[in-house]
Amino acid sequence: MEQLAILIPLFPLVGFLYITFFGKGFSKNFIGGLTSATILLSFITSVLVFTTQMSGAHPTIVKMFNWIHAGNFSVDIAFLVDPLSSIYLLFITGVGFLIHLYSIGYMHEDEGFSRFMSYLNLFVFFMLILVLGDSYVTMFVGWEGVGLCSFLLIGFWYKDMKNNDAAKKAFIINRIGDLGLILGMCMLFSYTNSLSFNDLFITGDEASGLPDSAATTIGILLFIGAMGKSAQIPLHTWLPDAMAGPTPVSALIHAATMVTAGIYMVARSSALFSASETASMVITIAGIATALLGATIALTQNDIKKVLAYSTVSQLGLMFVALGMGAYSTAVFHVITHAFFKALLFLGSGSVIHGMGGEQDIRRMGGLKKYMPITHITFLIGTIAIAGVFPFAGFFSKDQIIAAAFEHNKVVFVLSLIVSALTAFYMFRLYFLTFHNKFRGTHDQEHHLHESPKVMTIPLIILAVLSVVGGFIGLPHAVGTSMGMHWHWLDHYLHGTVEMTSSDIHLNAELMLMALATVIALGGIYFAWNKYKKKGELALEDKDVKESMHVLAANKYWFDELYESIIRKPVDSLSKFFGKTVEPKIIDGLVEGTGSLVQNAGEKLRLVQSGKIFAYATITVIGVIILLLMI
Amino acid sequence: MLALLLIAIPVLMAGASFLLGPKLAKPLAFITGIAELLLTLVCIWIFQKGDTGHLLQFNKQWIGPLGMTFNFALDGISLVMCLLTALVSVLVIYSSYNRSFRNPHVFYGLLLLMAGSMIGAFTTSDGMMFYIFYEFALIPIYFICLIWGRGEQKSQVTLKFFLYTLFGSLFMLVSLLYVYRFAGSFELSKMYAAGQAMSTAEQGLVFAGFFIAFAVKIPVFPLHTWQPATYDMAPTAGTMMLGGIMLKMATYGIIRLILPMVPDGVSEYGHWAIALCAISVVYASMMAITQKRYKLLLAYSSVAHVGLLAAGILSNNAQGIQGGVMEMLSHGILTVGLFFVVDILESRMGHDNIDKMGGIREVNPLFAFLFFAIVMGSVALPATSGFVGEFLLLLGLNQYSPILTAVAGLTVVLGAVYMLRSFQSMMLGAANAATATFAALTKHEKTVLIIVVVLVIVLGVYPSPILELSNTSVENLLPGVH
Amino acid sequence: MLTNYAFWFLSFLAVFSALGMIFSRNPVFSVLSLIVTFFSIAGHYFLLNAQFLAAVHIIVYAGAIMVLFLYVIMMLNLNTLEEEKKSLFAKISAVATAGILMLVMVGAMVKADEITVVQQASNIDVGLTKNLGMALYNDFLLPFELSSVLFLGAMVGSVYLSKKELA
Amino acid sequence: MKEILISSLLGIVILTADILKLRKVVFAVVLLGLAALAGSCIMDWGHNEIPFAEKGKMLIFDNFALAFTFVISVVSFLWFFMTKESFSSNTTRTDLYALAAFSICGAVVMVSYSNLVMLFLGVEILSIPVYVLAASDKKSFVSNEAGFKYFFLGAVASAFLLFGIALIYGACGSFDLNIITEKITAVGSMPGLFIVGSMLILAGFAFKISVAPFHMWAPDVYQGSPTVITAFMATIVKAAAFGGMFRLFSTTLSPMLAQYALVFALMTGLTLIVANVIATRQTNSKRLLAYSSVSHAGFMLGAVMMASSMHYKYLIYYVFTYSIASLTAFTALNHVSVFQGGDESTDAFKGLVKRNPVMAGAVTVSLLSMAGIPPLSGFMAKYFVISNVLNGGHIWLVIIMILTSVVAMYYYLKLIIAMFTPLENAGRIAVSGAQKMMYVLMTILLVALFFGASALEVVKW
Amino acid sequence: MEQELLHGININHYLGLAAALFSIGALGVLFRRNAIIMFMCVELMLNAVNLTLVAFSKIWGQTDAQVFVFFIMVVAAAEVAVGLSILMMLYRNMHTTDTNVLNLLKN
Repeated sequence: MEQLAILIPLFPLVGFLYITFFGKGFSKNFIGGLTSATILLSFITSVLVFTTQMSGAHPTIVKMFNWIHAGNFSVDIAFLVDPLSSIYLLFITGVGFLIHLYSIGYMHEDEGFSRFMSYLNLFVFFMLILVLGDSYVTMFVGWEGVGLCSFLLIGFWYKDMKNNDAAKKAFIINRIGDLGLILGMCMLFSYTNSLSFNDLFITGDEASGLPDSAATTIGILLFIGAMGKSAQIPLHTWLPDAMAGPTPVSALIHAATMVTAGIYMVARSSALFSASETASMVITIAGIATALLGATIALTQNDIKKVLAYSTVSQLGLMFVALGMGAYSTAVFHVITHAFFKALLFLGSGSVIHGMGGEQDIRRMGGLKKYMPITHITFLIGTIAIAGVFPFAGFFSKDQIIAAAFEHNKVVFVLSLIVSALTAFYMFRLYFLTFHNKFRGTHDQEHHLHESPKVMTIPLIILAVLSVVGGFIGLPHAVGTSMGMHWHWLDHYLHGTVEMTSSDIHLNAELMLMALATVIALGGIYFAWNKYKKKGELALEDKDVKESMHVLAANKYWFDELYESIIRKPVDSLSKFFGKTVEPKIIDGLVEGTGSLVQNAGEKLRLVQSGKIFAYATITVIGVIILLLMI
Repeated sequence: MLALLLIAIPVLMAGASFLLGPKLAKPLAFITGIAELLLTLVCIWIFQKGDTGHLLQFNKQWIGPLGMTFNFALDGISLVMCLLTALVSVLVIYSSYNRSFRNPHVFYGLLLLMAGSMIGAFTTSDGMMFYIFYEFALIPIYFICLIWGRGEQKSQVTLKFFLYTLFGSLFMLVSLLYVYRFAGSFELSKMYAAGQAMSTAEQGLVFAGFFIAFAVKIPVFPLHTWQPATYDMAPTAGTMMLGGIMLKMATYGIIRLILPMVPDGVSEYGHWAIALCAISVVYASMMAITQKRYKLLLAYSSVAHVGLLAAGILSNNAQGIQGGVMEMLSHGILTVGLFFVVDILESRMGHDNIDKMGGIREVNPLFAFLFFAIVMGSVALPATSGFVGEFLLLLGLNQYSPILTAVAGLTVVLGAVYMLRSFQSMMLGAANAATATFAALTKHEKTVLIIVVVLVIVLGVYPSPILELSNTSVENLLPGVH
Repeated sequence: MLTNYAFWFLSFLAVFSALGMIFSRNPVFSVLSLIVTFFSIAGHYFLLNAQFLAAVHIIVYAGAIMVLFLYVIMMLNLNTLEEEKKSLFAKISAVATAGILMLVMVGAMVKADEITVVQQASNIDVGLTKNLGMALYNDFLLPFELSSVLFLGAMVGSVYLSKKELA
Repeated sequence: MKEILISSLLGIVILTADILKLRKVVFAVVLLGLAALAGSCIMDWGHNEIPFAEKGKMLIFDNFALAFTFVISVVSFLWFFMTKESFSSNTTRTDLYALAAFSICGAVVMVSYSNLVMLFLGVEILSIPVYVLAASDKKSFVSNEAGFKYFFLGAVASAFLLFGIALIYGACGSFDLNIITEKITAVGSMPGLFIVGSMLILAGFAFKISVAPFHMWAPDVYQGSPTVITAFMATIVKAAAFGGMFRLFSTTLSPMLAQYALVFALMTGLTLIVANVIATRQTNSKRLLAYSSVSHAGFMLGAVMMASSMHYKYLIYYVFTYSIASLTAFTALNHVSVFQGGDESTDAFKGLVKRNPVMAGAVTVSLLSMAGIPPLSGFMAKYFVISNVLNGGHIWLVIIMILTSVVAMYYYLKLIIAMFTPLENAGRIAVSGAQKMMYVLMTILLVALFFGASALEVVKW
Repeated sequence: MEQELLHGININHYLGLAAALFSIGALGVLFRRNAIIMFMCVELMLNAVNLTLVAFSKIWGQTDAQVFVFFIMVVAAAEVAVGLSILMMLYRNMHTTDTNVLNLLKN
């Protein structure tokens, strides 16, 4: 049954190739249907594979062929089917299918429709490779592949240079991370002589034998890779810009799947990371900083997608906090629930944008709930889920992270509570500004407002349902027992795949924490309600930004400007300096100088050849004299 | 015997081309290239059957007292290089098929002569013969540049190119002669033994001589200044030959001559060379970033890539060397692809100024797609041939020095910067007046680009035939390496 | 003893007349000085028992070669005082170079004076015409014949250079 | 014996033919004579014949002499083809042919002498006709000047050579090389006079082969002489001078060579540097080739320096390949300058590839060969020398050789570039003729590449 | 072994004299610009060699050296013939025997 795993990425690949090479004459519906169908097939296969894993099958390696072999280095194109990869498969194909479906409606009018769908297929293919790969190298294929697709899709509307710049930025920042990942792989190889997960973590345990310093170095290098992909400080700046792509792309790539690849990778390498305190600490710090940063910036954004983007950054930060705490399965749990509600939110926002005719500024929205009821409801569900209100999906996963933080580090715990409060606040700010009060857009826009077609709303509904119930795969102990359900099912499922830290938190404490989290979330919601619904305040105009924190946040902490001035400009001016001075004047100057030195010497020496006989005779005689003197 | 045939076919056909005149030149060259390719494949087939004996070798005493032998042998590494030469030659010949220029029979004759001489360098197992072929390959390309090159400065540029590379390779001659004094023969196996028996300091000197020679040809910072101007000035086919095959003689030379002959010298002094290569990577990447013209950008990008290539090989381990072999092949194919793109751009736009283009993707999506695929190969995206090579190189280099790996690895980032920046500004955005009329690809252009793209992807996904071919030979050549 | 004085006398005569040849402004005087030098060298030949050679020397050098020189000088009408243009530096360097040459040659030869191989008692008859003739027509037959080629070459050359082009 | 008879009679036969008004057959006679000379070299191979042995051992036609004679006769054979179109006037032609033939006779003597008397006579027989030849363009001031400079400085150099011979005689009491060698070996060490004499002989030879600092005349004379004569001087005269020098320094003077190898090395290095560096600034192609010739003399002096350990066949190979290459270059230069109205500048070669592709091709091959680009024969030649010098342990000299050959490449390329540069004004005339000659020379160069080096193995030296 | 050639005069005296004459010849070559005088100086140099040879001939008691002197004379005569005709030709073209004018070929 595991052999079927081969088929899972194959379907979308076939879809991509078919559309790319033969898709010219087909109707949009056919193309949409075909591409979605491939993902559906993958989903079904994934379910089959998943069931075998759920029923306790051993991790299996499905080898296709030997890929790279050099000396003692050998890598196969092979898939590793184990609990971690199979659960990833499930939600990638699941969410992927829904977003494909949604895209049929969303992109229907776009002239690049078939290109879009084929790119999406290609993306899914690479994402599946990423999670299925049985070694770091194979994973890296998917890793860079999704980066490529991200590049293609962010810059999907290539005629606008802004989009292209965003795409380029995403690719290059990802590459910085990839360099870290490559170096990490190289280091890992030089210590363990293998890069396959099987040797390192599963049947062998090469990774755990690493010396502490090596584990730290490798861990940090690998984490740099994760930073790039999962938009952690300081490599996070590309993600908000990536919103330049079509909304389904933001939903699929920049919220649900690709950006969580970093979490996948760290979870996959959990044995390695748990061997190094330092690396874990770095992850925690980067994670909580990112979470705070994302949340504060999200407060000030007025672009519906940018808010969600920073929210994603913030949530990813929380996931890394979990990873840093050693709660790897918790991080995976949050990845899954986040995939549901963030996809839902993005698709919802897409629906809004669709309805608004491309408008993304929440200051021009308002009161949309009567025009778009389904979107409204599902968006509300998503918002509640991300805010972390019981019993929505986000509640459980976020609660587990907070619990882990509580257990390990009180500072992080407090900070994560703040993040959670901020999350509830800005999400509801978004919600209220969008759906409540009066419509603030132009008359023209109001006239055109409409609910999205079914092909878009159905995915919304499905995702809404998942956002409600998704949390049950990781019911906490306290709730699970009281409801007579599996508690911590995910932890059990992933046991043996990722490192587990046994949680000895008391049931009462757990309940206390849950209550605390809920209160905080509700508090956030209340403030948002008070400010934006009741008082009807609007988002601040840029010129009104006065308070220092506000200034910082609204300007995204000047990260872009910082990079511009400490990296891009120096690199550019150094390049210019090389190009204008070093190359022509110094290096080539030396070369040319040698040439002209010889020529000048020639010019001087030829004067000796004066053409005068007596001079020639003199030199001849002097030559004889020298010869005789040498005796 | 077949090795000799591999050399003889292009050389003899070059002569035939000179004699038969311009009418038959193109088909003749193309057929020769194909024949060469087929013969190489036959050799590979024989090699994989396990026959390394008389069919693939040719030994003859030549100038006995002075130690020259007329020895040729095909092992895995040689075969990969022959494959590269044949493949790139065919692509070069085919890609210039529809371009018209003066005296095609001379042009193709020189091209074939060059290919033959490079095959010679790749197949010989005699140090002096290697040197001879290595040097001789300069002559045809020199004339290709001189006669069919472009620009006001061409004679100065060709002069510099020729003198510079000549200057470098003479150091190799000194090193060869130095080792020869101890070996009493130029046969490589004897030279290996003699070289290894020398003291470390001597080995270091010999290493320095070889390295200077190869560093000029590769080229490695700071000996690279001839290269961009030459690539720019040479006709497209010449640039492809230069970048695609010719510099591989130097990297091949590192594998064939330096590593087995002076292993102690390399391990003692290699870090200098590798550091230069690493600097070369970063420096050339930076230079590429500032370039305004695409051809120059590619020239510098080539410097960066081969810098990594040389560094990886010099790290003297199986991954580095195998990665080097793979990267040589990949870089050859990509070079053809990229410079052919330049050719297409120049033929339509009349220039290759990056800033003056834009929006070509809109006008000609197919071209943009193929171009993009080649660019991705060039930035070593996984599942392209570039990745396999570069990854192995970094893997190998890392075992030598993680710090230098980090420096050289910057190519991953910087490569993306300049390749994407230029691609974006040429292809994307809205079409302007100049690019709006960008003509569709001809069938022939399409074919070349598609072949390149397919090769890049196939080799990226399934490189094992190449790697397996060179694997045993690397182990035979360097018994200490694993 | 007489020969001793003769040696010194002839030597000084040779050197002074040689110097006179160089430094005289008038070419004809130079030629005459050189002839004096040749005569004194011929005197040395006599002292060294090379009588035949001395005679030939006077006939060839003083009689033929120098006459040829004189003939050319007369024909070209060069017997006027001619100011040669040369810088002081050129003069000094010429004198210095030649002086150093002499010092070095003398020094080198004096340093290397010992002639290690002791020869048989010197043969006074060496310089006789008969002995010279025997040597010339036996051992040195081939160079003797070949010098005809040399003369022929020189002759053809001189004629070639001197004759007027017909066309 | 045949060799010396043929070579000495050749000039006389030419003169006789001239007297008998048989001018039309002169050319054929010359070629026949040279072919006979070459043939007799092959026939006598290995005989070590001493002509007129009973009348004093003045010459010996051992393999060394025969090989050099063979090379000289082959090069002369080709050289006479070059003259065919240049010596226009019939009256002067036979004179010049006769002079060249006498000179060749001197060359034969110079490579086969076994007595210092013959060496001196050989040098003079070789040189005196060449003085005349250099001045043979009587109306041309430069030719006059060249002739006078060559003659005058040559005479001074002869005086040094003579003084050297005299001192060696004084030290050893004989002119016969074998006897001198015996005496020196008997004594065990070199007498002082012998050393001084050797040095002076070295100076005399250095002048003839034009190595620094005795090379000063060469560029002027080469430039001023008619191109055909320059070719003669650069090839045949030089070959003979090197033959004579190698013969002397590999046998009789080898103890001196062993002791003063540094002197040779310094001269070699100085020659290479001076000649190549000055050549970079030349615009007159003839003068450029003259400097190139000087630099090659430096290389060949490197071979002479290794005379005691190096087989002479490598020097012969060098002389031969260099001579053929120079002959090609000078022939082309001759044609080009004729068609350009006497313009000898490098610009005169512009566009030659269009105007006469065969010639351009041949000149390119010859220049690349002279530059020592593998696998052309010039490379092999230089390689033999370099590897021998390296074996002698003179690494610094090897490095100079190598660096200067890069410099040399520069000026050869200047000529090549000129040939391949298209002409701006279409007014220039096509350069016709000499096609066959060019084909022949190019073929020889290429054949030397493939078989020449092997011939060094095959022939029993 | 010093052997007196004459009373109180040994080979060194002759060598010294020859060197002196040779050097004076060289001096003339370097010092004078008149082609004919320079030419005569070369003759003087040859004569210095002749003197040496004759002295050596006396020492060794052999005729060889004296025969060689004949050949030197032969060569000198031939050289003079050729040299003077070159000189005449030069004079015909340039109307001077001053070698300073010979300066067309240089550098």
